[in-house]
Amino acid sequence: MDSNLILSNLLNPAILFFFLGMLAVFVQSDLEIPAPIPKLFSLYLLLAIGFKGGVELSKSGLSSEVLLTIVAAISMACIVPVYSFFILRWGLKNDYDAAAIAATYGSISAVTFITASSFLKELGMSFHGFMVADLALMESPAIIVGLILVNLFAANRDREVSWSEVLREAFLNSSVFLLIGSLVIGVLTGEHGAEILSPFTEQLFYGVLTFFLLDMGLVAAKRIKDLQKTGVFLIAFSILMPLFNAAVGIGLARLIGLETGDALLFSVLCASASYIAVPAAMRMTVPEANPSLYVSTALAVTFPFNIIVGIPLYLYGIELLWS
Amino acid sequence: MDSNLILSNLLNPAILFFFLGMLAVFVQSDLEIPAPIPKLFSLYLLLAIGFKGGVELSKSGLSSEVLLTIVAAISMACIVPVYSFFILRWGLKNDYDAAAIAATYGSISAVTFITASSFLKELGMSFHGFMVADLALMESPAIIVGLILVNLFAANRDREVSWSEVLREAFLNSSVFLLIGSLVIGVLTGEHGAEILSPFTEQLFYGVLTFFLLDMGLVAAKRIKDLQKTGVFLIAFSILMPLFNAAVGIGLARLIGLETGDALLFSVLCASASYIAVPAAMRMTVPEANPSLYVSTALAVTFPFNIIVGIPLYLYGIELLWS
Amino acid sequence: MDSNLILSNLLNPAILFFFLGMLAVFVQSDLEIPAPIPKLFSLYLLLAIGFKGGVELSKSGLSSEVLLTIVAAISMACIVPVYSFFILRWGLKNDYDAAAIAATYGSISAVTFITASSFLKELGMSFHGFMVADLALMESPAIIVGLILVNLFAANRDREVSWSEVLREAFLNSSVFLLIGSLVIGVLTGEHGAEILSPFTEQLFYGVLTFFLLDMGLVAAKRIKDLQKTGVFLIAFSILMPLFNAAVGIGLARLIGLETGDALLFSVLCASASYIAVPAAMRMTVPEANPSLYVSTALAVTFPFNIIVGIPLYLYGIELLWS
Amino acid sequence: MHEVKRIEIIANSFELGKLIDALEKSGIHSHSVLRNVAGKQLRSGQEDLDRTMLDNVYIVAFCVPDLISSVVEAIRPLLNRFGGTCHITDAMEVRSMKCVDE
Amino acid sequence: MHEVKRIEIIANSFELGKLIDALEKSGIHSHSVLRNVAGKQLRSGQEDLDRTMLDNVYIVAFCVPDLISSVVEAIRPLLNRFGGTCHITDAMEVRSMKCVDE
Amino acid sequence: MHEVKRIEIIANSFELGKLIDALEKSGIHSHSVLRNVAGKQLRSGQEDLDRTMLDNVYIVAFCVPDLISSVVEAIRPLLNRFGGTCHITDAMEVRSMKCVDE
Ligand SMILES: Nc1ncnc2c1ncn2[C@@H]1O[C@H](COP(=O)(O)O)[C@@H](O)[C@H]1O
Ligand SMILES: Nc1ncnc2c1ncn2[C@@H]1O[C@H](COP(=O)(O)O)[C@@H](O)[C@H]1O
Ligand SMILES: Nc1ncnc2c1ncn2[C@@H]1O[C@H](COP(=O)(O)O)[C@@H](O)[C@H]1O
Ligand code: NA
Ligand code: NA
Ligand code: NA
Repeated sequence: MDSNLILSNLLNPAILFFFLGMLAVFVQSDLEIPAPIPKLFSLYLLLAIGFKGGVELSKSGLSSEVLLTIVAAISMACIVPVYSFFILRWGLKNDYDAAAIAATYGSISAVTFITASSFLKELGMSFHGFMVADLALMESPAIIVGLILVNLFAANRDREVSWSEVLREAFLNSSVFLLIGSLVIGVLTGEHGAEILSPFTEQLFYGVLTFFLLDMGLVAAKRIKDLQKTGVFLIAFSILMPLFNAAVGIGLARLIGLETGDALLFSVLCASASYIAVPAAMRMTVPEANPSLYVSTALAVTFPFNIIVGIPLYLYGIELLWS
Repeated sequence: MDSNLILSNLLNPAILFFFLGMLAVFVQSDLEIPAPIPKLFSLYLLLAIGFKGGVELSKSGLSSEVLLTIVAAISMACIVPVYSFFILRWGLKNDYDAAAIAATYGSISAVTFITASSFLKELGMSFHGFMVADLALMESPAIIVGLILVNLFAANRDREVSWSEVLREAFLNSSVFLLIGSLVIGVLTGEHGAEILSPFTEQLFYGVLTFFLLDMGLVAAKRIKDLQKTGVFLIAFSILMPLFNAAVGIGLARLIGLETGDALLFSVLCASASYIAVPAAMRMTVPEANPSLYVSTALAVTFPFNIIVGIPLYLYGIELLWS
Repeated sequence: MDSNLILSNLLNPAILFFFLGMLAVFVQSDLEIPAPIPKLFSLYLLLAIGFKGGVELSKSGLSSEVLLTIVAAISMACIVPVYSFFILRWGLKNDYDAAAIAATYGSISAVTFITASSFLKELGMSFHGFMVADLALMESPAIIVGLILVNLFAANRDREVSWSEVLREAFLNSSVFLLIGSLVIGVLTGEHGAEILSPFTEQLFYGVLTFFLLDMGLVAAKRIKDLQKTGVFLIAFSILMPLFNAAVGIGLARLIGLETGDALLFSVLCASASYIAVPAAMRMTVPEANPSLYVSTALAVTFPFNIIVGIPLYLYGIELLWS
Repeated sequence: MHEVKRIEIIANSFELGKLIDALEKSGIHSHSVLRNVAGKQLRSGQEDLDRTMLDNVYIVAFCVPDLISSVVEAIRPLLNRFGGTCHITDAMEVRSMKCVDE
Repeated sequence: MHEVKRIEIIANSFELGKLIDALEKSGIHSHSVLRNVAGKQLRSGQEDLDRTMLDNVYIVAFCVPDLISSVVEAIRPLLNRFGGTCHITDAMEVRSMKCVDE
Repeated sequence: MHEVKRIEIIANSFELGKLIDALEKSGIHSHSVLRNVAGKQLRSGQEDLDRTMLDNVYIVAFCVPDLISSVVEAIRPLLNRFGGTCHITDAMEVRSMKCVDE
């Protein structure tokens, strides 16, 4: 069944367009999706997934399951960077890089989540709206934790951290803001809002995701050459850490009693790493760290690994455990 | 019923996304819709509303009602700037600013019109295609009237007005041109054209409007700080003048015998102020006027007032009068 | 029947928006579709037509008809530049210009193909997926042939042609790459892929084409003033050569035994000229040639001629011959 | 290498046409334009009118020193009326063979 | 025409706010910003972070020569901390009537 | 502050790769690129090929004065073959601590 799932994932247009983007870079085609088109696509995807999640949430309401999941989500977002930090510190011997990469892996990748959600849809499996709230809530904490780690452990240079700026960057950056805003609007307008907005948020969704993954393929492939400089340790880290985090996530999902679709999304959130919000925050707050390390690992290894192998693999594990 | 209408307007995804945009600015999120995406959206909305209006017009044909409405529309576009000018001149003691603001309020805001049309659609009310012709015809005259007012009343500096340029700017600026062009194409291709183009012009319409209002919220909120400098007089003007103009518009609509949907759109045209075409024309032809006055009032006060309170309020008035 | 077909083509929203774009330039409206929006549209159109073609191909499979068509397509792409070159050389007395223009006419215009395909759809006629493969395969050979012609016939300056660069430009430029890539993905994912991607690739298709033709109208009209410098010979060439090539194409289609829809697309491929890929390649590889000659003829004469008169005319011819 | 002058003009994009005409008339037939320039300046009460208004443009033109005085004469009235800035710098030009002699 | 200094700064766009503040504080109230600047530089290990990170910006400001030393003092710590470049050139300003005297 | 040279090149974007290579080879490892530059120039018969062709780019690189002659040698053949302009200006660099010594 595992290989079946992987195959059906691989024969997905969206995933194939991701490969096509990578191929374009390898054969040196001049294919590119010019700025700001990818930005438009990502705004659209965030708005659509947030709104959809909100509408679902307005139907199901809040339950103890929802609250438990949220607690679990925030806990993972805070704990993952801590243990990642100590592993990385040991492997890299550089506190700044370790903290920045740790923060990256504690946060999430919205596109990985969205790819997983459309994989579920294809398999005819459903998920609950509150998972989108988790997506929104897991993006920011790792930024704060990463910065605390730097302040505690790094050799003290003349660091004057502007916490107000950091908090704004963490909790009000455009993706978190748009996601939560759309979720709330979905909750407020409910079924009626969905009716008038769904031709836009539903029918284009898969197509825009496909186009966006084409671009992600281009971007990820361009990062691959950076991996020469990152070394074997970091490459291993960026595959093993997602696997480990996904396993922890699956365990937690089982404890909480999530359904299989929600469990997959939860494990994907744990396994994914941020390649936009956290890197931008780290570059601003920990300029001592080397951006090519945390961007390349998240983007050129963990992201492709998750959407190609990870998503079907985690689902396989979940189906084994739940059945 | 009034409060009901306002509430149902407020629980509209599009209006809520407008608020979300404003909120993003107030909390200093870095959310932005990068150029030229908003431009694409506005081209789309103009093309879609123009085409739709043209198709409707091809069905209904021209009647005396149509011609009367057009005469009323052009008259309002010419008279509003005149009385506005004298009020503003009295309040501002500056002929250039008075003329530029007067022109702004004599013209229209296509997005306000489109928001009203989608509000009607949600309530299950219809409107006629010729209202789109009014939209197109009411944009330009105020520019000419404003310039005539400057030439008649303002202290004569070495003004050499290039009328050919002014006329081109007034009647061939991109929004008027695209609107009229799409209208004509809608008339020419009729039902058959609508069939092949409607998946594009109908199904995306509300979604694009939502996205566009998100951007308008961002832009309007950024303008709000300018209002400190505009003074109480102008802020009062930019709420009371739309109310007055809407009332006149409703009266005219009643006289002509328009149906409720058309009457709402007509009153909205009278009440709205231009924040793109006219400001651009004024900056070019009346450089002595202060752009932050005419842009901020139209954008940060009148536009939000109309889409949030105005549209449902005018409809409430119309339903009272018509019933 | 001929005039009927032309009329039904002219009353097409997409064609009318093309005229609207031209009109905007003639009356000096400031209408423009800002970059990179047209690029987004062209990527979308290539992706959609490629994917659709691939899905069709996965249903029909490869047959001797398919292979014959492909051989015919590649032959035309190689032979057209050769005879065009000698005609142009005689008329222009400039080897560089002759080679560059010849390459332009040997290659194809994807938008002309796409416009023809949507014309077929409107008439309720179908075409086969393998025609999209022809589209992809006919773009590149002319670039190589053009360069060979220069090397054989032009006065030998210190030309060091980097063939690896030329080949990459010819076969891996973004439009060929995206087209073939989407075709292959369509073949791989078949019916299942079409189901999930078709709301995106089908429903928006005509609307995006309409918008794109509006932009093409703007671009083509801006080129028209260049025609003063090109001279009567080149203008005649850019109408007569497509007619001749279309006739040859129709003859070949008849020989192979293509159905009418496929025959139209084949003749359109033969008749159309490249105004993006080949000019970019020629500017790089034959900098001695004057770009305004090969861009203007392809864009301001041949493109409008084909989409307005050519497409219905070729179909008329085909229907006469096939019936 | 030859001594030339570098003219750089920053102005609202609606002036672009007029500015280019002025350059052309004073004998400068080559230039480059960068669009989407954001700006802020001090002139009382006027502020940058971001998206809702037209953006600024940045025009660069290199020319022979002799043309400068006629350019300044042609550009100054436009700046007076519509605003914008014009600055002139010395530069060295790497002449290429294809260059038209001015 | 008056002698002025041309300050040009290239830096990552996330520094933009801080750089403009620094300019303002040292008395430079007018400037222009060009966005979407791609760049490459030598500093060991750091590379350009194209789309996934924020782009570079190009800031140009013309000012009276007296302000230069205070500008340099205000800008240098930002460059030290976040990277970026700052260069100063001589230029002549075509003064227009509307200009505010500095 | 140190004296440096400012190299600015305007050329069609398809030459970008070759120009950057030329800069690199002559020892200039840092540069900035602005895209989407529109332009017009005089060269007979050739006109600007707006959207349908590739746009111009604007390359700026600051370097130590010694490198100038080797840069000019490397750039000139490219300009001869494909067109474009290259100009050199004097500038003062505000050195920041992180700067690599050239
Ligand atoms: N001293 C300056 N340095 C750089 N840019 C300036 C300066 N003064 C004005 N500008 C630019 O010129 C634009 C137009 O100025 P103005 O027309 O005077 O409002 C401003 O928005 C800025 O982009
Ligand atoms: N010598 C230079 N010439 C031109 N641009 C430069 C130079 N050095 C740095 N830059 C630009 O400044 C940006 C930021 O540099 P940095 O902050 O030092 O990484 C680079 O990406 C380049 O765009
Ligand atoms: N004198 C000049 N000043 C400013 N830009 C120029 C000048 N000459 C040429 N250019 C720019 O360089 C581009 C390429 O020129 P060329 O390759 O000679 O066709 C032109 O499109 C202009 O953008
Ligand atoms: Na994670
Ligand atoms: Na009005
Ligand atoms: Na052809």
